[in-house]
Amino acid sequence: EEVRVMWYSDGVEGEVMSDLLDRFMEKNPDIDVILDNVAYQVVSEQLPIALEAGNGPDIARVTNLKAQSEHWLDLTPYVADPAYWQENFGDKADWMRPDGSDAITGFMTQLTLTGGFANATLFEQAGVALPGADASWDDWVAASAEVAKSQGLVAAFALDRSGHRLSGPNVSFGANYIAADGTPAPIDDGVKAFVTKMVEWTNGGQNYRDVWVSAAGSSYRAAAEDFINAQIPYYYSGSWQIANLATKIGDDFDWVATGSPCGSDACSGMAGGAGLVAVKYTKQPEAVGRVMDYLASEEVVREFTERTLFLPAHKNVVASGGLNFDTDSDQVKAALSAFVEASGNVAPNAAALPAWKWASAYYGALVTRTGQAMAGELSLDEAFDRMNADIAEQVAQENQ
Amino acid sequence: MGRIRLESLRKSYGQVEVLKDINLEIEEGELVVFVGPSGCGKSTLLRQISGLDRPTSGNIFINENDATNVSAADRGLAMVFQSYALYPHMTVRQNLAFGLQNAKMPKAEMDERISAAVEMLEIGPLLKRRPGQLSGGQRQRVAIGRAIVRDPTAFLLDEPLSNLDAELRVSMRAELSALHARLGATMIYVTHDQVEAMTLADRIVVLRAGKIEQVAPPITLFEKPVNKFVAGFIGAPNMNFLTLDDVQPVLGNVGVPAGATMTGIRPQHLSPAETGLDMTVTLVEALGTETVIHGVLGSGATILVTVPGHVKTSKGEHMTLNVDPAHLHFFDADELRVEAA
Amino acid sequence: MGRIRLESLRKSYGQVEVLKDINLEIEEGELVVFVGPSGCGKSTLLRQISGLDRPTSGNIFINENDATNVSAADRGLAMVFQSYALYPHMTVRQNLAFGLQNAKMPKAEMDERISAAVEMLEIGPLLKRRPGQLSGGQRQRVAIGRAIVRDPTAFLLDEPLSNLDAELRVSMRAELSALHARLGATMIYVTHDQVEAMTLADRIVVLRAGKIEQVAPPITLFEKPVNKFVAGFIGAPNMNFLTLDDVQPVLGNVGVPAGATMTGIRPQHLSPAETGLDMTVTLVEALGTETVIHGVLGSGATILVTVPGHVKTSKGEHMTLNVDPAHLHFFDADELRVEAA
Amino acid sequence: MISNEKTTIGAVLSAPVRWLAEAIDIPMRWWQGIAGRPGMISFFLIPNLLIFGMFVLVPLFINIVYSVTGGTELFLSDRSYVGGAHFNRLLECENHFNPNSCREDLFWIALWNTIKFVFTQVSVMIVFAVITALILNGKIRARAFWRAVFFFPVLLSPVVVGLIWQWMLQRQGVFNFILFQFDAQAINWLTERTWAFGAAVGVSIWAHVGFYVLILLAGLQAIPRDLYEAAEMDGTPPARAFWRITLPLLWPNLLVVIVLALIRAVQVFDEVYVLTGGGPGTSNLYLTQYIYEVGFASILRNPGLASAASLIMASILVVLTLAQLGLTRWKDKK
Amino acid sequence: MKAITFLTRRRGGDTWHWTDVVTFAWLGFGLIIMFGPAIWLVMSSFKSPAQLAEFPPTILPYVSETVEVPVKGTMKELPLYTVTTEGEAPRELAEVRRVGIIANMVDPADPETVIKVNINDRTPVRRVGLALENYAKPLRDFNFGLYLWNSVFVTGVATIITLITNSMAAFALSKYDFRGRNAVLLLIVATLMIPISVNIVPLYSVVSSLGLLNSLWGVILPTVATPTGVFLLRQYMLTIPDELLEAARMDKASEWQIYWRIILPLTAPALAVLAIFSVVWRWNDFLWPLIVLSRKELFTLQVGLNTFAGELNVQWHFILAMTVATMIPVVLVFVFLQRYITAGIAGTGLK
Ligand SMILES: Nc1ncnc2c1ncn2[C@@H]1O[C@H](COP(=O)(O)OP(=O)(O)OP(=O)(O)O)[C@@H](O)[C@H]1O
Ligand SMILES: Nc1ncnc2c1ncn2[C@@H]1O[C@H](COP(=O)(O)OP(=O)(O)OP(=O)(O)O)[C@@H](O)[C@H]1O
Ligand SMILES: [Mg+2]
Ligand SMILES: [Mg+2]
Repeated sequence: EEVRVMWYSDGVEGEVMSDLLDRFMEKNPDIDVILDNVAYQVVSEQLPIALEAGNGPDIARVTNLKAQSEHWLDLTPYVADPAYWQENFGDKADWMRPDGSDAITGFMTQLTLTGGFANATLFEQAGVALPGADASWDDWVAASAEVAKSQGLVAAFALDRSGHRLSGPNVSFGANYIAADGTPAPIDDGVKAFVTKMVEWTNGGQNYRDVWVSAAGSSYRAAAEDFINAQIPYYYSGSWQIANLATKIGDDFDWVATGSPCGSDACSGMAGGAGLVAVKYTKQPEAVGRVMDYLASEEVVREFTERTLFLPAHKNVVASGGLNFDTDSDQVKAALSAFVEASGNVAPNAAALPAWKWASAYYGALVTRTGQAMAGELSLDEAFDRMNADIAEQVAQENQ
Repeated sequence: MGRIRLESLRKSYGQVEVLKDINLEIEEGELVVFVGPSGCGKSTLLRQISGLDRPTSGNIFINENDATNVSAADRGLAMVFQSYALYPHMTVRQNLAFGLQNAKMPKAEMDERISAAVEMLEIGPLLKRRPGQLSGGQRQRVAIGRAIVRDPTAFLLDEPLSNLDAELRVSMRAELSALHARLGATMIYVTHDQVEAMTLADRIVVLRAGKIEQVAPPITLFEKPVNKFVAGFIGAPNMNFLTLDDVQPVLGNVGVPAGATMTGIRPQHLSPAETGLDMTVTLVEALGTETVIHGVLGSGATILVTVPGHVKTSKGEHMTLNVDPAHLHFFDADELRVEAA
Repeated sequence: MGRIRLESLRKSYGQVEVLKDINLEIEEGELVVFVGPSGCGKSTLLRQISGLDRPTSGNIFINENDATNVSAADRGLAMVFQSYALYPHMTVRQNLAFGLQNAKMPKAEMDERISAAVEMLEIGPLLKRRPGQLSGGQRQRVAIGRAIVRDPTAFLLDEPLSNLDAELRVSMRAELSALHARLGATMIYVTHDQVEAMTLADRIVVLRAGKIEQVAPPITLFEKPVNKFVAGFIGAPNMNFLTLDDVQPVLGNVGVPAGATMTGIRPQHLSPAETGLDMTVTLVEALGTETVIHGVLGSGATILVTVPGHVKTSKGEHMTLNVDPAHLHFFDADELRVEAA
Repeated sequence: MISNEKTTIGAVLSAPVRWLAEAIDIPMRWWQGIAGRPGMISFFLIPNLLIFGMFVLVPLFINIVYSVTGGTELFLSDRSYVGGAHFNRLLECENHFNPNSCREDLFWIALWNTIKFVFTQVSVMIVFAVITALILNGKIRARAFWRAVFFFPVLLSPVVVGLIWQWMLQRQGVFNFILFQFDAQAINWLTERTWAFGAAVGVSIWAHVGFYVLILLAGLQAIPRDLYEAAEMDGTPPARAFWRITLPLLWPNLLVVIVLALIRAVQVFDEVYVLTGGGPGTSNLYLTQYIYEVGFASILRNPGLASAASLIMASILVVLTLAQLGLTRWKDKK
Repeated sequence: MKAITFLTRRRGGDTWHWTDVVTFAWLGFGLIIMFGPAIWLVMSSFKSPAQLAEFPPTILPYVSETVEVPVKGTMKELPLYTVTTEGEAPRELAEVRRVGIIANMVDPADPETVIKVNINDRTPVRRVGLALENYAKPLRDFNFGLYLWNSVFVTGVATIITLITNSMAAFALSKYDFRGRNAVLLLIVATLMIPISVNIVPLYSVVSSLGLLNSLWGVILPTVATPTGVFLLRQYMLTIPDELLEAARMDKASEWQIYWRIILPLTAPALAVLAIFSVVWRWNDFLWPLIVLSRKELFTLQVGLNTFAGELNVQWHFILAMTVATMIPVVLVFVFLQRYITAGIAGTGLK
């Protein structure tokens, strides 16, 4: 039997996966697992069309888990031990199944958490102390601005152009996206508070304009390169950058992961990640179940996590600790543990978002309109109005 | 194929009526020459016959079958285009071979035909060249070659020798004549060259402004042109047209036919004499074997005389000319021929 | 401009050497005609003079200035192309006006020049047409018009009248001649037409295979060709070349010059007589004003005779021909002319 | 002129093809005999029209259906009819010249941006392409090399194009480095509206001009040389020869260039998207990006809206092209 | 200098015509603006990821110099730096480790003495060097041969079909007069207008219902009916004199032969252009194959190449290297085909 896995890679995980599958096939000669390495774009843009048409691979690594959950296969009858799955992946299971269902559709290959990185060397050179663990956004921006000024840098900080990145801080300032009935709530004061700050910081030159202003719509832009080049002392991105920073910065400067700065209500980041799910349209669900069982097994998850430097999503792996990450960089190890630690700070409003169907609609509106406000095309009030309108259009369309 | 009959053929390009009611019958194996002033419709008529163009009205019969709507390829004619229309991307050899290949001719026969044509046209060294690398006359010869290799039953030749030198032209003319005799193919030949027309034609068709003026064997045309236009058009230099008054001195004993208002005398038929027309020489053109003398009569009418050899005369001198009355042509007020009584 | 001097001009296209060491001097205001067999290099030579092509070696002097590398536009000549090269997207009028507009000529003068040319060329009704809508001869006239409207100091005309009918050709020839006289412009004229060459030229340049064979005024060329090639090439029909044995009967009292191995007699210089060469007629071509009789001598040599008028003779009949010894040409073993003693 | 050497290589290579074509000729003649020339016309047209119909017309038709139905479903039968709702949504405006007053403000921003972009890019690019083609067609050495130089960017994928230019135009890129050498103020090429628009236009010209240069080069080759010779004899200055000889005779091919350039400019997307992401703000947001985001990129896709937008865009193009073609016909008639 | 004289030739012989000046200026400009980025691209494909991210970028790829120095008894590879402290001559030291803004460095000649240096006083010693790994790794891991074959197949077949069908249609549309001709033409031009990205979803359903998903034919067929090609060829064919066709008809050529023996050779320049375009397009096609092909054994190079683009990270060093590698075949095709865009000859057969 042939099982097709559609897989995209940000780093080395494709190779690791391929190794793991080779081992599986050695033990299970009756199943031929083929790893189709594709671009992320395929998963984000082409896979949905294929799924709509009732096509698709047998297993796929997907980030847009919730919105497409109707296409995932309920693995409960096909896995050896559903209880194991419930136990170890149960807390994230809602992220990838329709509301109200208790299906087992897959598991998270990795967890991500948004958070900041600081260029410790720059801070040191500027003689500015790194703000402490519960420093606020204002503290961080002020400190970074001082560094930037003394070191002649282009900006104090940068935050990836992404609704997901924006949402952690929003929640920290008290935002709640989800109305009581589960539909999108109107833009509230929490969002307004942080977005207003961001716009001010942009106008004031603290926020790195090039990331947010130089793009339109919901385009994603990262500022990692600028951080790597020591152009910005503080960078708010996420745990997935660790490996990237480690290879590209090398020994050029010291950097630390800082977790998420605090807002008025919390010091929350946003969780996220990619899940491996089985697709409903498969012809051989049993084989798929066996593959999934193998990949979800504790030792495989552990090895995968260690070799890819990802944050694990397996309850027992997390709980038992002792992960021996495959790196000899102390910075990386420190950063990883900083993120693990910060994962405890995720506020409930943020934690609810990955499993919320309208999150993407909300993110899109946030990015598009905040970007316009930063570029001076819309006033803040207009921007908030447009966000509400955009979200409403999406909801209306869905109900068509 | 062979017999071609055109019935009230008309052709207009938009507003311009180029052919006006052409009726003509061409016998199998006949060599017909079309002559006429530039732009009179000779090429257009050829295109109708070839099938490349469809007449606006009228019919074309080939061997008594209505061929008006038969495509060019199916009429099985060969044509030499006035503009040559050689295939620019093919070598001379390929140009010649193209039509034969279309007929799926065996290679050996093809080679034979091509070498025969090449020899006749003296284009042996050019076989590997492309049209762009040929001189004007060489291109024209290739164009002829392309038509003759095909041994068609009828040829349409549009000024095929116009860019050749006199020597080559004479030999080509002879070759075409021999070809015609050998193949018995019908030939329709357009030319501006009087000698070609006279020597080649079984019959000459004189066209003017899209109308046929006269169809006749060459000598008839020369000796009995039906009207002033044909008389003037055939023969080089042109016939002299003079009023009856002008020629009074030489009319002496000839009876002027009734209705005649004008006489025509060919320059070659005038000769210096004791008495006759008195001419003042205005220009002398020595052509080697003959001399053309331009002059004016007392009345102011211009006159041309051709005399054999090299004549010693010059501008301003006087000459007295006479003419054999048998060579006088008479035309009436409508410019139609009037037979001498 | 005016004087043109060519110094050891050579031109090769790849391997093919088309012009071989051409030396020629053309006086200001002179009308020089280039003649030669098809493909001998006439057009190529014209292109070198015009500046459209650069010679492979050698120099071109215009008014004693080395113009070898001067661009065509700066030489200020006008040219009639053998292929016409009319601008297909412009009307006839625009074709004519184009060169004048380039010279920023005032509109009034332009109109005047164009209407003069149009009248001369009889293309009045065609002014609004495009070249694609013209007949071959009409195109050629437009091509001539394009050159003459510019009143250049020198003209290069490549077979400008080849597609015109006899009548028009005569009048165009006269017009060109008049134009030449009026403008005093140097003219270089390529033609295959003997009459044109003889009547127009101040001097004729005879080319063969890229070499100049003779440069001389027409009558000299006709009467004293320097070699057999020139003798044969000038004059239509071709000169008869006969061995001394063949012409023995008519040599009678003429001293054969030393070294001569061959005689040449023009067909026009032979005439029926009581005694002389005995010829069997093989073909009679009646041209109206004259008759060309083809025949063979006893030795088997072919011979051509032109007699004025319409001669009643036919294939197989015998004729006896005589020739005025003054019209005999002699050539030696190298085909060079030998003067009669 | 094509050299002999090449012909022989070509002859060897094409021998089987030639044999095939000759073989085809036999049934073709037979068919021509039956169907006549009209039959041959359909023969020549049908293969293309079949594929064209299947893969262009049918999807186009489906697209039209999409534009009047809602939902994210793919199959027509699953989609609900919404009538003109998408069109209404797109076209609802208080003032069409002020995108902010429109319900779909981004659509209108994109539309006006596109119009501005098209006019600038197409006009500049065509001038550039014509000049380049003329120069490459002239008597220069190493012509193949120079052609490759100008054609090279066409070989690159839009992503790479965007990337290269981002590198050159970014804050610390080469351009600013050069400005720095001249003690000039650095320019934020990609974050200032005017510069960023200029950059987008420039980069898209850079990326595509080679394409048009090639078409024009082929067109220039089709102009008989002797016309230039005639023009030279007529004492025509080069510039005038260009306007009066080259341009009119190049016209059929220039028309291809204009139409294609127009269409591609309206469809501008990839490289500009990579370069500026549509920014700064929305100043480089063009219709295709809008359609792409609505129809694909946003997780809640709205294919119906995207189709409606694309149909509006296509109809604008059709009008523009018809105007173009009408112009030619008028020219032909003249 | 030789190259320059070779590349330069002037119009007016020895004098400078203004057109010469324009030509040289233009070509020079082209060389820098059009071609400069190509050089950067090739150079960049040899840079390590860290160097790619570097500001300000360098043209040439560099690698850092290292030395083997015994540290605490074991030999270690240490990076070399040039250190310039005030009042001292610059020297080359190896860095043992860096703590904050102070680097502990040693002189390779004297590895025992640790020198503390402010990090701003040192610059790495680098030499030009190639990160061949950018090429080696993908070529090793990546089923390059298979992808190459798929790409060649798709490109070759699609180009051939495109050339044949488009030229046939263009012939019909340019050289015959028939009713509906303008309608067909208009339809073709009009459909050019629909942006590909919009048609993709409907096209997907068509291809899917024809069962062409995950088949190379599914990639080939939808692309070959390009209206562009028909339009391009048709306009070019308009410039071929009709008289040549007439001559061929007199030569008893069938319509097919006129197409094949007369029209096609004379359209060679435009065909070459279309062939180049088709090859470039099909070779670089990305979006559509991405949709149709989801099995790796069918991937084309571009699709394969794209797997280096993740959600959060794009591995540019591999993408650039593979871009350069995959460009080579099209460059060769271009160089081969462009020569056919020479000397139009259609007009020379006529007087
Ligand atoms: N591009 C070329 N390549 C090779 N040979 C050429 C080329 N152009 C002309 N020739 C050859 O050069 C010779 C001279 O050509 P040219 O056109 O000057 O002849 P011409 O005297 O004008 O002949 P015609 O009276 O037939 O026009 C011819 O033999 C011709 O085949
Ligand atoms: N496409 C056209 N549109 C309008 N008029 C045309 C067209 N083609 C030819 N004519 C006109 O038709 C007339 C006849 O042309 P045709 O070519 O038959 O002349 P011709 O007798 O061959 O002349 P020539 O001896 O000069 O070649 C000419 O007056 C010409 O201008
Ligand atoms: Mg004609
Ligand atoms: Mg010539």
